[in-house]
Amino acid sequence: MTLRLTTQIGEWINRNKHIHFTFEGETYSAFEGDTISSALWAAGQKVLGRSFKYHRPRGVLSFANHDVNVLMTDGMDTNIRADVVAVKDGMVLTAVNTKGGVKHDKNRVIDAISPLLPVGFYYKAFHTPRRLFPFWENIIRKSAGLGVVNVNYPRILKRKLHAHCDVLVIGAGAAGLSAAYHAAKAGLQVTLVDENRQAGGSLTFDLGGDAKPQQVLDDLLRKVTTQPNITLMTGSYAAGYYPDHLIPIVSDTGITKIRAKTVIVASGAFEQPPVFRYNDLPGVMLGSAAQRLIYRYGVKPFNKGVVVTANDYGYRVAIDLLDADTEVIAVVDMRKGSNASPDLITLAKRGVKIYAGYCVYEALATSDKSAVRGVVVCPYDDQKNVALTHDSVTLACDGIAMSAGWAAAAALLYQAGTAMKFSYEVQQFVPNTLPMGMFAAGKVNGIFELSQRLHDGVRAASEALRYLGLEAAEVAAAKHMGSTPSHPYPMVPHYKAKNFVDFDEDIQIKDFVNAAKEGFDNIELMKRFTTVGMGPSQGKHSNMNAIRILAKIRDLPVEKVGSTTSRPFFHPTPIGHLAGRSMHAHRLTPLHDWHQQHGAVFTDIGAWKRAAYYPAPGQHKDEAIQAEAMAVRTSAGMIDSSSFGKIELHGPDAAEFLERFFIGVYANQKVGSCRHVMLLDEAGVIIDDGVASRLADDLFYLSIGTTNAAAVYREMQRYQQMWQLNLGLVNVTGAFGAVTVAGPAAREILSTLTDLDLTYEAFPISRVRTSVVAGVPARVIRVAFVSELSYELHVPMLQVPHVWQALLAAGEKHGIRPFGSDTQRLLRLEMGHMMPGVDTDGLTNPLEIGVDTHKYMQKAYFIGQRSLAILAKRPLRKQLVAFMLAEHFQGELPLECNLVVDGRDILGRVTSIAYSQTINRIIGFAYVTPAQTAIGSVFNIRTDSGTLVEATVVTTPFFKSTSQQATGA
Amino acid sequence: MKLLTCPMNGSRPLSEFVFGGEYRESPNPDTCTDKEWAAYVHNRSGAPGNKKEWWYHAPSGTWFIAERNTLSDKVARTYLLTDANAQQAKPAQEYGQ
Amino acid sequence: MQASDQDVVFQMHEQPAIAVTSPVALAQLSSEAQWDVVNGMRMAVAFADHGIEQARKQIAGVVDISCLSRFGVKGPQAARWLAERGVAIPASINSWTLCHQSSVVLRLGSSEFLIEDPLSGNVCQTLTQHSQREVGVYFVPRADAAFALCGSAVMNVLSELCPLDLREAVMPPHVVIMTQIAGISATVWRQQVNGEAVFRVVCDGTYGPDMWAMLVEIATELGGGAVGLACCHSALQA
Amino acid sequence: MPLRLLKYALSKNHPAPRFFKEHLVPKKSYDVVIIGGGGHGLAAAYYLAKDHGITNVAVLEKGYIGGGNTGRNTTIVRSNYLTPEGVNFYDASVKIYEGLSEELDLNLFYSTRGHFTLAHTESAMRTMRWRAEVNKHVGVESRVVGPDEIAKACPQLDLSCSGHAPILGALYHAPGSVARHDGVAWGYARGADGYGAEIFQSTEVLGIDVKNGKVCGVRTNKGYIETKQVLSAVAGFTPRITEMVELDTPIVIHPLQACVTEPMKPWLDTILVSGSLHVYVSQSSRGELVMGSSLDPYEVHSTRSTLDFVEGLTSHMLDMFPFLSNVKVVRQWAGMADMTPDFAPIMGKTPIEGFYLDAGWGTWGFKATPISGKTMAYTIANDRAPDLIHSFRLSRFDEYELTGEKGAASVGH
Repeated sequence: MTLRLTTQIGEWINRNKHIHFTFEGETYSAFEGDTISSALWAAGQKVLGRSFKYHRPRGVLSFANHDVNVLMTDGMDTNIRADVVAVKDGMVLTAVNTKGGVKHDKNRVIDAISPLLPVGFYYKAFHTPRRLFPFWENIIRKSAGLGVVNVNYPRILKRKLHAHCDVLVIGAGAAGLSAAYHAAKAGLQVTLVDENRQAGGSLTFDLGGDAKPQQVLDDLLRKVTTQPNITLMTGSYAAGYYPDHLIPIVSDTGITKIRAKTVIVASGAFEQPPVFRYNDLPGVMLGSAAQRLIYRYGVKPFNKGVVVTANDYGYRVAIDLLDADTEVIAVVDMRKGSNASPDLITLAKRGVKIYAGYCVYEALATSDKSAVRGVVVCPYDDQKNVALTHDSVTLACDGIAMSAGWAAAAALLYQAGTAMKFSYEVQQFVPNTLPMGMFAAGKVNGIFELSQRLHDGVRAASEALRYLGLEAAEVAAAKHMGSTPSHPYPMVPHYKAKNFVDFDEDIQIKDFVNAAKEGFDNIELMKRFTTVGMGPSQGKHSNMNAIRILAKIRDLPVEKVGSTTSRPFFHPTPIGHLAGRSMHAHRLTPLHDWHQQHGAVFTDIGAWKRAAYYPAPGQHKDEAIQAEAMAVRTSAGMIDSSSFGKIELHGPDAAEFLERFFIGVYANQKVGSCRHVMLLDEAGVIIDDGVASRLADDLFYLSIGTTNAAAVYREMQRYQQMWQLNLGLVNVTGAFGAVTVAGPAAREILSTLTDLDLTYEAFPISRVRTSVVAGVPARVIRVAFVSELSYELHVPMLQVPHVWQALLAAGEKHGIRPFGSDTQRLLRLEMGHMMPGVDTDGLTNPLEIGVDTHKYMQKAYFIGQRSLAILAKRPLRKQLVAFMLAEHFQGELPLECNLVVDGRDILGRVTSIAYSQTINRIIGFAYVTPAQTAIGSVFNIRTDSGTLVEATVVTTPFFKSTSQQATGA
Repeated sequence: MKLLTCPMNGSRPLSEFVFGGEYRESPNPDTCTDKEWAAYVHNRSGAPGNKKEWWYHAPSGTWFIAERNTLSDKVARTYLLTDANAQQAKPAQEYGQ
Repeated sequence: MQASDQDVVFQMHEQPAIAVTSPVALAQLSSEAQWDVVNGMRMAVAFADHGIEQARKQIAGVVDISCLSRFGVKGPQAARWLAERGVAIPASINSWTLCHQSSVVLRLGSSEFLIEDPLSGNVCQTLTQHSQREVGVYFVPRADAAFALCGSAVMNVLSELCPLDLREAVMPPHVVIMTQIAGISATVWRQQVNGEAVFRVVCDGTYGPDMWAMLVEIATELGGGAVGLACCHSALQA
Repeated sequence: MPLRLLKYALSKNHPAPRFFKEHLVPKKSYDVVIIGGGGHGLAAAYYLAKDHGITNVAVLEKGYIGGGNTGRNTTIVRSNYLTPEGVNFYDASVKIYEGLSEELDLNLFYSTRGHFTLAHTESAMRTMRWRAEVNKHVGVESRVVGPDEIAKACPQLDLSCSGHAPILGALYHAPGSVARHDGVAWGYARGADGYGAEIFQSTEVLGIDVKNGKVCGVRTNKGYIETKQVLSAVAGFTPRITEMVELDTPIVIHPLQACVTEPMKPWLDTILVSGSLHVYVSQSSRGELVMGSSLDPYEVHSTRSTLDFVEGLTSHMLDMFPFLSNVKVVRQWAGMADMTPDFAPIMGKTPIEGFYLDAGWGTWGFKATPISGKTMAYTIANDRAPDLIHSFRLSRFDEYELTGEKGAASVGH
């Protein structure tokens, strides 16, 4: 049995293109342009899904993505919105959340026992006895949820673009089209978006047997499409509103993040279902859904039906049904007495019986509850909200179209902070105070009549123009005339319930009543307790009715009940769209490919990728590190230190700046010498440390750790803003690279590449020299961080590979080898140097790592000084010490962050620990209580497995090079 | 994304900025009590209202002051600390979002 | 000590004697590019045959022009110092101008300047050779990754990577924008090179490989892609 | 189908009576006034009555109960903190939570899932070990696990995180759980109401009267209330209340955002947190993925949503679970968090006699609900804070005695 109609004017399907697909194992044919639902409906398949909770059969309701009656999976993708997703050839579809298929879903038994599952039932059971809850939870989790996620679904790239416009018009219906055109005519850049595949909104389906809407549409479309400064985006929805008019527009292909100067919201209204028993049967649908089926897809909603209405709109629906060869046996008008609908006579002429002041008391289901077999109508007292069932009439039919009213599609207006008010003229929330630069037009603004909607678009456009400071005539706001489009309370009680308000969550009128009786009589509490509006359609078809019900329960006017907060997204939005392209920017030194080619294992430090160590094939990390370290101790090693933070301080006040910024003393620092710098915060906590080399009276060259370099430089800039000293800060981190050559052979190797006098006398520790190395200008810094004899060569970044290669060649006969940042950690440990961030944490102050602060406290000021003075008066809680494990220690090696314990007391923790092959001992740093800091005192470290290991406090450095190495004498 | 106007670079999305916390005058470290200093270091005026704040425009390395209402999240004006006494905030440059 | 230091400071900014490799090269090693040394920098000069690259240029071409000489200086006296050496100073902050009809002078904020020579230019070299340090004039050594983006879809590439409105209608012709491209701090301006509009993007060289990869990835999706310097050599001659 | 459900469905007083009575106008005076009808305030009211027999109590809620951060968090409960004082405190909370459904006779869906804090860097691994060792020391089940054990618990997780941030290991915390956050507030409300405490919704505090350093009354939009003891339990709004009594604190407000997907059949059984990727995620009993990230980077007293948040979070989610490309985010929201300099709460007495603080809850408030209620009740009843919360006292900042939680700052929630 097919419900496909003959060709309709302006239909969205291409009847020359046939498509075949399967649903629940059966093959169906469709036309190109059909949605999955329209194709199935045309084929007479009406059970398209099962409901979330009771697994009731469901079909087309809004047919506009305002409900999730119909969710499908194609095996790959899930929760496919079949009402709006175009059917593709070869699709293999099934409904989600069924047990044994949509037709004979075994879970339908839940519907039968639904009285046992009242609202919030899960709060009231399953928790005693406690031990059984996991069992029940498992059942509940499995029965909840919609589709099954395919964990093999590929990661899809969706592009996210930025765009800008003067006016963003949301909704390409009558009001939106008219607004866009008038704004564009005035010369503005306009972007017009609509979630439907074609523009036009209700002009494409709300005809009521009248040709005018289509003429209006053709005219507007012609104007809009010929206007060069209008960008029309169809199949694209505005997903949410974000501050300063940022609105993401979502389409199949990705997201366009539009930053608009002004926004005109013409998003229309959602038709709301009247509530009566079995209003969820397949075949019971909204009037607008029936019209969409007819005019967009040439599909008959049903063969013989009843229209239940509470406004004039339902009469238009009835006419459209008649024009679609559908037998309309009755229009049931919930409004008392006669009404002014111009279509009344037409319908009567065409043999449609009008039941004025009647309601649909219930829809009658076929035996398998999968379709409508009839409807019971009876007089309705809409004051008392009772159905007078003694005069009920039963009419046989296979479908019901419902038109009881609307709710503003005001999500974005709410999100933007619009104050809404309830208008009794239209029985709808409408904008009262709009935020700057935002305007509303059309149904969302409470304007329903077509010519008024067109006019309202013009008004909104001219207001937008004036907001942007352009000339535009004042246009009077339209005012709704005639009968209200929405019924104040289209909800018919029924002692047997199953009268659904929220179709996503299977929520009935009684659920609200019960929730209120249990104290959840605040709209937000009611939402949370009943879960109304919390399903995937986010209350599009249910929030307004929920508000009306609560208002009635509490005997309050609707506006006093208020509404729940609107949040993004307007439609659920795919994670892949929101994520967009994966962008992970790293900083790489010019030696990165060399490191790669030599098997380096990389580690992320800040934004940088650094070589951590270079394992030979099959070599274990520790072996590699030990081997690299041994090279430094016995001959020479070299490391790419290009990621160090490097900052130049130029100017007369350079030393003064350092004096204030860091803990140390620099005023009297000799040109050509290096001093340690340590940065504290105002609380006296250690932030970072490094080395300041004085290149001239008015030039310091600062090198600091990779991790915090950016942050430290930022702070330097901030304090310079405050201090306004006479100097310039130049961040040369990216301009200069550094290579460190270290080890007993370092001097000899370097001497082959430079004329610089490297003798101890000429170039002792903690000195800086500027020279030329391997033909490259270099700043040579001699610091004893990893070895007493080591040289940091700071050279222009792009010259680093040249210098590196030169050192490799020069060092070849000494067996020089590269070492990585992990090896550097071991080397500096052997040298007894602590590392901020490793041996300190977010609260460590200099006193706790044994810095002698006295000489610094004499300074006029430095950051953190005042707090240090306070801390100095307080007893130390912990202190960092160097320790060794017993000689030839065997057994479980303690690890960094194992605790130093004494029975139940935590005394501290290990911050660094490693085996030093050089001295054949296990060495490290640990925090202990001040009582245990004396050299030779012993403390216990507890390993992962819980065994206690004795450690002895020792002096540093752990490794003392022969004086020969240091002096080179 | 919210927009913020850097006095040097004009109006930019917030992602280009780093929040530097409230702009605060420290008590005189030489004369204030320990308690006063501890309060300066740790306490903040957390109540909603108009605040002077540090903001940093990362791409250009510009620190500046923003007068922002922490309730409405609206920025009244932004200026360089050195222009703090300027009656009017520096206008944004000709190019800006 | 001081003297030698003065020397080195200027040397640090001098065009290196030894050929360096483009900071972007890391991201190009895998491609079958032709390599050459241009202006003392070893770099990929062609990625595909001329016809293909020409086609890419029409749609969305990404060119590595890191090899152009650059000179940076900042400080309260920087503008005066440059002017004294005959360098044209952009009138307003965050704008650029041409110097000797060829070199680009960018004003970054109010008191920092970046000068870029075309291949044939020598402004940077001259400035470098006379860069004695003085108070209020602070030299900013550069190791930038520099790109030229051209083609009809260039806005499409940039609109994914940058939230700003870079449309010609909105962006004044001589404005310099310090913003983020793909989350990386970068300096952006639009320039007419031999009558064709190209977008210029300059960022820290250590970010160069990732910036290149991202630009080329998107350009390629749109039908464009990597274009070698050889393909627009003329364009970069003054 | 449990019997009680049948009984409930068929029982005469179906539906059940109100969870809590509706009071419109407060009495002239109360022994204790609790500002804030969230989980913490209601729990405090409950334990004041249950543990200390103090029932002449008013709970004042500006909006509706549980409408603040109680109803906005991502419902994770755990105790794997860094400092012994922190671990002990949250462990006590977990212990109460485990029996709370029974105690309140309300199913809070307290679901113990196991909690993995993923480490992508060596330094993160160090922090994990640090936390594990401290946890073990005070008897909380936490340990450092390797990638294979993570894979066993969550086979869907891409351990390489799409190659961007390979997972080196994790801190596994067996007691990690999720619960129905609203239910916690409702259950405590019903409990407190049952003991006689009075709950006032839509009741806003306009001022607090202090005379010679002592609290004497509270001004509200429903009239004046005399009282000598006031508890502020309004995390997210604390500075507005402390301003009323001119009390300086380090607290600043930062929004904390979260989002939730469409329901899907269960596949994620554990709770996953990644500090470096700023992601925490679990699957609710309804089947939604509940996801959160780190705090917004600047101070603002607003629950507005931002696009950056959801863009960043989703891209990191895809790094971890590439197959989620087409799973849809339904809703995003935000709460306002009291942030303190040392990432620990501020609890107990204040320099103002009779004014007690339950604040500074940052991103950890929900998991502490029962124990904070219990300890604040004790503090009010005895005008003395129990040892369990000594290290959270306000005066620690004057004394430079900050707690050590900051050491683990990289891993929140």
